[in-house]
Amino acid sequence: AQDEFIFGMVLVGPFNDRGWSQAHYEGGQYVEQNVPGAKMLYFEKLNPADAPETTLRDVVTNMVDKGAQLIFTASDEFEEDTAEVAKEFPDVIFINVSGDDAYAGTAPANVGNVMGTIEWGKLIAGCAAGLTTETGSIGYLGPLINFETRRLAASAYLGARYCYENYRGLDPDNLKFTVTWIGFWFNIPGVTLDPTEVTNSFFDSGADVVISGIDTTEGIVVAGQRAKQGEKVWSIPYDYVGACEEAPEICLGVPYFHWGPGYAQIVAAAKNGAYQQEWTLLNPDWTDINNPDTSGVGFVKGAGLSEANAASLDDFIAKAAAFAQDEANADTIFLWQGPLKYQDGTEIAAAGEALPYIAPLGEAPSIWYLDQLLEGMTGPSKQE
Amino acid sequence: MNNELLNTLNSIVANATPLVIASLGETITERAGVVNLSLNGSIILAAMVGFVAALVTNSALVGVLAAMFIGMLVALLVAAAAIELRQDQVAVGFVLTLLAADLAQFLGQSYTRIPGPQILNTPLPLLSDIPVVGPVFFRQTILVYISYALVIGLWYWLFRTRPGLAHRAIGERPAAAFARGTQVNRLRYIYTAAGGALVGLAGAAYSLSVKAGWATPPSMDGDGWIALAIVIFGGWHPFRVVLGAYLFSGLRALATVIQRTPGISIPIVLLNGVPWLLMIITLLLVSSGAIERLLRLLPRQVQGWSRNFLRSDPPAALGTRFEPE
Amino acid sequence: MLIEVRHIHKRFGPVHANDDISLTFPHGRIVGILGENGAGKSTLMKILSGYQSFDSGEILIDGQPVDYRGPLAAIAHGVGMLQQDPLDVAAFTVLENFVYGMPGGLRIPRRAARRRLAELTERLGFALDPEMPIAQLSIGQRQQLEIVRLLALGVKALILDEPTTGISAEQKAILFDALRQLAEHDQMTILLVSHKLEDVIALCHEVAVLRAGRLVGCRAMPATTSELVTMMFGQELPPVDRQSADVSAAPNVLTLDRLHLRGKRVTVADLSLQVKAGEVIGLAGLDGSGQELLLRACAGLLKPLHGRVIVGGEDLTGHPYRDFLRRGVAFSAAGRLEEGLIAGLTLTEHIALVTETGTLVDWERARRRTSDQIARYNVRGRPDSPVETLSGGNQQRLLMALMAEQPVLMALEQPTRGLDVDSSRWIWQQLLARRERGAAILFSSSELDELVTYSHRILVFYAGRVYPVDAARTTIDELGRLIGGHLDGA
Amino acid sequence: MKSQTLTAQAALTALPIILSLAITALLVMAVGADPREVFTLVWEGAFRDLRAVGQVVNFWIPLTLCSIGLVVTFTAGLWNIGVEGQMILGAVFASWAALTLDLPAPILVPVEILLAMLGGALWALLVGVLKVRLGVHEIFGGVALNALANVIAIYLISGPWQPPEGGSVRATPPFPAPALLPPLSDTFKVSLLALVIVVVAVVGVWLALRGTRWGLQLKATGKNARSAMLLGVPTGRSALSAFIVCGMLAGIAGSYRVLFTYNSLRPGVSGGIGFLGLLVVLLVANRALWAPLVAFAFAAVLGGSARLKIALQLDASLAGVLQGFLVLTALLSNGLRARLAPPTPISMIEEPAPQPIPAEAAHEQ
Ligand SMILES: Nc1ncnc2c1ncn2[C@@H]1O[C@H](COP(=O)(O)OP(=O)(O)OP(=O)(O)O)[C@@H](O)[C@H]1O
Ligand SMILES: Nc1ncnc2c1ncn2[C@@H]1O[C@H](COP(=O)(O)OP(=O)(O)OP(=O)(O)O)[C@@H](O)[C@H]1O
Ligand SMILES: [Mg+2]
Ligand SMILES: [Mg+2]
Repeated sequence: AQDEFIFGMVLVGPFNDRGWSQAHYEGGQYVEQNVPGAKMLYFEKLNPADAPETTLRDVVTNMVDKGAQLIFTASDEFEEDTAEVAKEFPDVIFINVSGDDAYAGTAPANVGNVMGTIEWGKLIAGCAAGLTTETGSIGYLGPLINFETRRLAASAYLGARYCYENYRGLDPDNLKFTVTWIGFWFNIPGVTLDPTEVTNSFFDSGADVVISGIDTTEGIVVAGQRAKQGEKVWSIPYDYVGACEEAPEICLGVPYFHWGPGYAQIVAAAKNGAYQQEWTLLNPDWTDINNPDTSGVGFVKGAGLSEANAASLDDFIAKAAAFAQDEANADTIFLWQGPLKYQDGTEIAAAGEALPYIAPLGEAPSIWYLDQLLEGMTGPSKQE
Repeated sequence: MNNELLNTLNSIVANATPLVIASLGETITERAGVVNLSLNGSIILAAMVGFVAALVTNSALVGVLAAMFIGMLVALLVAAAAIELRQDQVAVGFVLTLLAADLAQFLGQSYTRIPGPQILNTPLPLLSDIPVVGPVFFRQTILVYISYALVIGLWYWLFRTRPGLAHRAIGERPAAAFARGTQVNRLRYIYTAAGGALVGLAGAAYSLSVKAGWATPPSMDGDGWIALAIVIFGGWHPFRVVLGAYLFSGLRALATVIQRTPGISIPIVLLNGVPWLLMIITLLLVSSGAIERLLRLLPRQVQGWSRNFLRSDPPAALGTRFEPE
Repeated sequence: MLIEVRHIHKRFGPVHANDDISLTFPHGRIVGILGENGAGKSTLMKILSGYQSFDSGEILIDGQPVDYRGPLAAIAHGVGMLQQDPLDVAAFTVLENFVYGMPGGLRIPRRAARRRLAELTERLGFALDPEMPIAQLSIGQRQQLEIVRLLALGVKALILDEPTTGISAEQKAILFDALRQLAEHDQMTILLVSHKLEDVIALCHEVAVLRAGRLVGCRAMPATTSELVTMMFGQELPPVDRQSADVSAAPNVLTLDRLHLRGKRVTVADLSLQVKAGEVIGLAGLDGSGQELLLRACAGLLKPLHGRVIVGGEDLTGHPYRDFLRRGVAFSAAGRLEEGLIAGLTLTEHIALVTETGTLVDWERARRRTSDQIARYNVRGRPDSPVETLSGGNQQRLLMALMAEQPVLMALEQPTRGLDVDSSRWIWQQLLARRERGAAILFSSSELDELVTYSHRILVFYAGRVYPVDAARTTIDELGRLIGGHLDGA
Repeated sequence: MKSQTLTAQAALTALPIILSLAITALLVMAVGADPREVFTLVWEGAFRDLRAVGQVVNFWIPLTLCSIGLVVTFTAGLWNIGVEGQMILGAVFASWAALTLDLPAPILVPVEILLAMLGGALWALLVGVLKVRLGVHEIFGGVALNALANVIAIYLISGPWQPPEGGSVRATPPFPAPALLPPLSDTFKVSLLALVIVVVAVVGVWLALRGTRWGLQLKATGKNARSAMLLGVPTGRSALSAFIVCGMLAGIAGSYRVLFTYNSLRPGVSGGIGFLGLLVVLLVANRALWAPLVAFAFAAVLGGSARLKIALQLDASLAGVLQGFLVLTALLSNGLRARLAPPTPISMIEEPAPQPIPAEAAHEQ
């Protein structure tokens, strides 16, 4: 075991949640398979409710005791704690997923960040929904309201609108796109709205496709159940490549994170002592967004997608790829082109103008700091 | 009536069903003078066991039976501790509610979020075609139909049959029951077990139907407490209990609908606290004599009837021990 | 039916409640069972009716030994018992109570049951509405229902444990008529436990007397009260003089001004009363006629709907109980362990609770005080005994010890309930000693002679109406009639 | 005969520990792990070095604070299931001070703790008023207010107290250094101030319950509120004061979670510690001085099980299962003990005999 390299993976949820945490867990397994000698230690459900007695420091201490030299802290929640703990273990490399301290330059030298540009996946998911909906009504199961969740919901909306209009020739203004926020990333009984009930309520109110933006799979489970009872409904889960398995026949596909390749690079570099602190964005590999060895973000089509719609979706993905590969579009995203208006009518991009991916908060509107849902979407934009 | 409303009402009935079943189970138990405070944990454990049993055998029926068995087991533990070992029912129930939930999480860890058998709607012929009523009440799962039968059956049992007299008597005045030849403690075991079996059935109704599957945190966490409150709100009367459960379910649905209603802006997160506020308010209503004051506003003719319906005296011997000489 | 008990023994731990009791109860006779508190009367009756197991001895019915297990078996053998507080279910209706316990199928046979109930009540001169909830019946009506129920079950022997406490003179007359009819006409065996010697004299054909668990005598009636007392206590008790002290010059300690009180079952309207220092006022009436509302209002435990409560010149209307306590009002409720003493706390802790005033408790001092009070009030218990281990009489003594030494006003609910003549007298000595020091006493009682003996004035309560009576001039008979509701005839 | 029953009594005391360990071992084997390895790992996880012990102590502090507060409410005969919510409100109030007040540490920290006490007390008072004045049973009031406290915390975290750049809803921004409790040392990361508070709380409650009139009145209220009221005890006030004291202690516990353990407010920050406290108090049959000992055993088991998760990937709910079984079997064997005991003559009934759970034995789990 001369060659052994132990890395830790700290998960906020269960390793088998078929969502966010499982995607990371499998990313770690990918590293074990692809980086010789790499061995993962993991700790699941590190959150005050599930593990009140344990802090990130405790977990890291235990992992370092067991020989870990690099630790992934796979949640935005761990961003600050990671910075703190990293100072106590200067010889260990920490990668905080979805944080931006390394970008902002506030992180200790041994902390880096990783995130995926899942906006692309959401665009495709929206397109699949727009292609499929028969009632012209789509539900978006939102977690809680912040910049990230607004821009992801809006990405799905833009995709849906585009495909509804361009592939089906229907009036996009007739497309109903409703966002309901449950209040948190996953169901906390008694504290959030129950995603099962929210999904049912979408279908009750006439929506026939529900796109999930939460960490777990309630949306697709409910859709599967209702489809078995004879209703024509579909669903699009989130986060994890295998999420369709819960009800493959009504799954239109899933936008997912594919952490393995990015992680493998980091672990390999660390193993060779060559890791340099950075803020890493994992992008789709536009030659094949589902290439398990190269793409950081992907979209797998589900069995619920009709053949014709699958073809349209492929065409859409090709258009997105062309857009993304065009140097001129480096700092924006497909379909985020003017005219774009906030829900209250404020224009954020004039016709022909592209909304930038990111711009300093408060100075100019950007996708990253999307302050409201877009015009045409139904549902609250703000917490209150 | 439009479709959306009918669908929503249908979902409200469906979502309320586990609450109905659990509260009726607890009503059976409490009418016999025993408090089974373990409901929240029992339901969770039963849901997990029911799901796993159904998954392993690929039979929802086996799942349902397994869940009922578990609910019965936990309830019997409460009864035995209270009757045989003279322990405080509340303490034992409380410990069990925590223990059962942890046990469910531990034993169910490798069964989270996987697809399993489900109990699907079976619309009843003829009945489901009745306008309005049909789509709301008779396009449901068999468990929902069972809950209808339970409500009426329990009411008939308690208030129209001879064994029902004994059932109520052991919860009201065990000494009197004993004097009439009723074997108080034996019946308490039986009714606690029966109530527990229904609590277990409620668990299965969640994991096999209403919130299909198993996950942590369990999506039905907290509903056991609400069921316990519904029993109080329901004044230990089957009809009122069912009304309470539908009311809660309806208000939960409202919280979802409000979000989609333009023009109403309540912080979404705060909206999620509504069921709990409602729980306090309903208990306040039944406890503080507010209902009595409201009743006096009604026309005299219906006052007596409504007072009877709304009266909510707990079984007089609830939570006490009985030891025959 | 002939019932015999032979050599019955029953122990509760160290207490020998029934010590070798042998008795014969022939049919067609009404037998009175007498004895002081704790003599073992109830124990023997419970054994006879299957409510209590016994250690040794045997029971014979018509010469055949029987083996009882539970009250139902006793009823099957024809022996039924009517408990002092009838064993019915308050949440049931009369009909449900009547039916419950009778053999039959799944459904309640409402029509047949209603007919049978009507038949029996009519024969005995009772009046019961089948649909009335038990909670709304008087004790007397509930007794009637129990008797009817037992008869419907076919009992041949009826045991009644203190049936006349808490029922009106009228109901008593109806009850006694019914019992006589059952004894003479139906040849039933009837056993009557009572502390009220006048009832025993009026009804019984013979009496048996128990003392400390043993049978100390039997005799045929008639007998005089003093003969019976001598049998019970081994000596004749000296008569007690009626209260006659003149209090007209004493200052007012309590003024009730047009008080309206609402209870669960009765409402007392427009009650005005002046009570002078040293005055004793008895409150007569059936249980639940409004006496307890008045007592509780005087102690601040019940807020009047309107009207004023003035204690020692100070208007305390609407004030909390503790303000009344502070002004020298002492209250004691009928249920000692429910309202009065705290099961689980020791005597010392009780004393500390009422005597300690600082932030810290001086346990040494509290224990000393407790020992003193134990000696003074003759309580049989140790400072560190939990109060629930005291007997009823001793609990009552402890309550006296906890009461203020120098109260202005004492509001007492049935201060001698369930106590025998001797213990009652002791309690009254203590109360009167406080009266001597200037306390006024308001007390309720179901014992007419107690009311007549100790009161200056008596207030008769009937269904919330209040009728004042001069105690010096009234008689027990008159009082009995008034309690039964003949307020206007007086 | 006498010694025979003594042996039986001793056996019944040990029974819950042995039984719950046995059941847990069976469960561990059922999921395919070796119980011995599990127990070693837990032991190591809790006690292998000062750092690990510090971690246990950090959990013990809020647990003990809640437990000792619950001793007060149980004495008054109240099931303060709302202690979770009271912790959360304590945490929320302390967080408000930490996020908004710009004061030097020596002033800010006491202010935070006082505010936490206020928050906990307010939330407890709400349960208390619902119970004492409005007749809503404290179990239901408590359960509902727990959930509402959670809702409030999540609202604040996801709304008003979000970091300016949006970002996280899993926690507020970290508190500035002056707002935090300083650790004793780098290796033993425990707050001295909190340790002092715990000791003061335990000893204070113990003394107050046995030596003050307030304690006596609480006890009287708990055993029979009606009689106590008639004997002149302000029962309503007694019950409310018990809620308030428990709420204040729970509030401190909550503040410790945010001011030391996490350095920020998070959803579910109470982490079931209040419920665990209820178990502790049931297990020690409400005796104040035993509570910290049993709480320490519980904290050690839980703290140790972090290692369990990393080494064996066992779900940490195992610790909860063990504790649940322990308390359940303790209650049941109490009952068994009472049944087997020779009938005592009525006049000789003593206060229930103490049933100590040896702390050493509990540690070994
Ligand atoms: N269940 C019991 N447990 C213990 N002791 C009992 C029990 N029942 C009765 N005793 C005791 O047995 C003795 C006889 O009691 P019993 O009730 O028969 O007396 P009684 O003659 O009916 O008295 P009273 O006139 O007060 O009703 C008393 O000392 C009483 O304390
Ligand atoms: N169980 C009860 N039944 C009837 N009345 C009660 C009961 N408990 C309290 N009271 C009444 O409520 C009032 C409040 O008494 P309590 O002993 O609760 O004092 P408290 O809480 O200190 O009151 P305050 O805060 O007003 O000083 C008293 O007047 C008392 O008579
Ligand atoms: Mg008696
Ligand atoms: Mg951030």
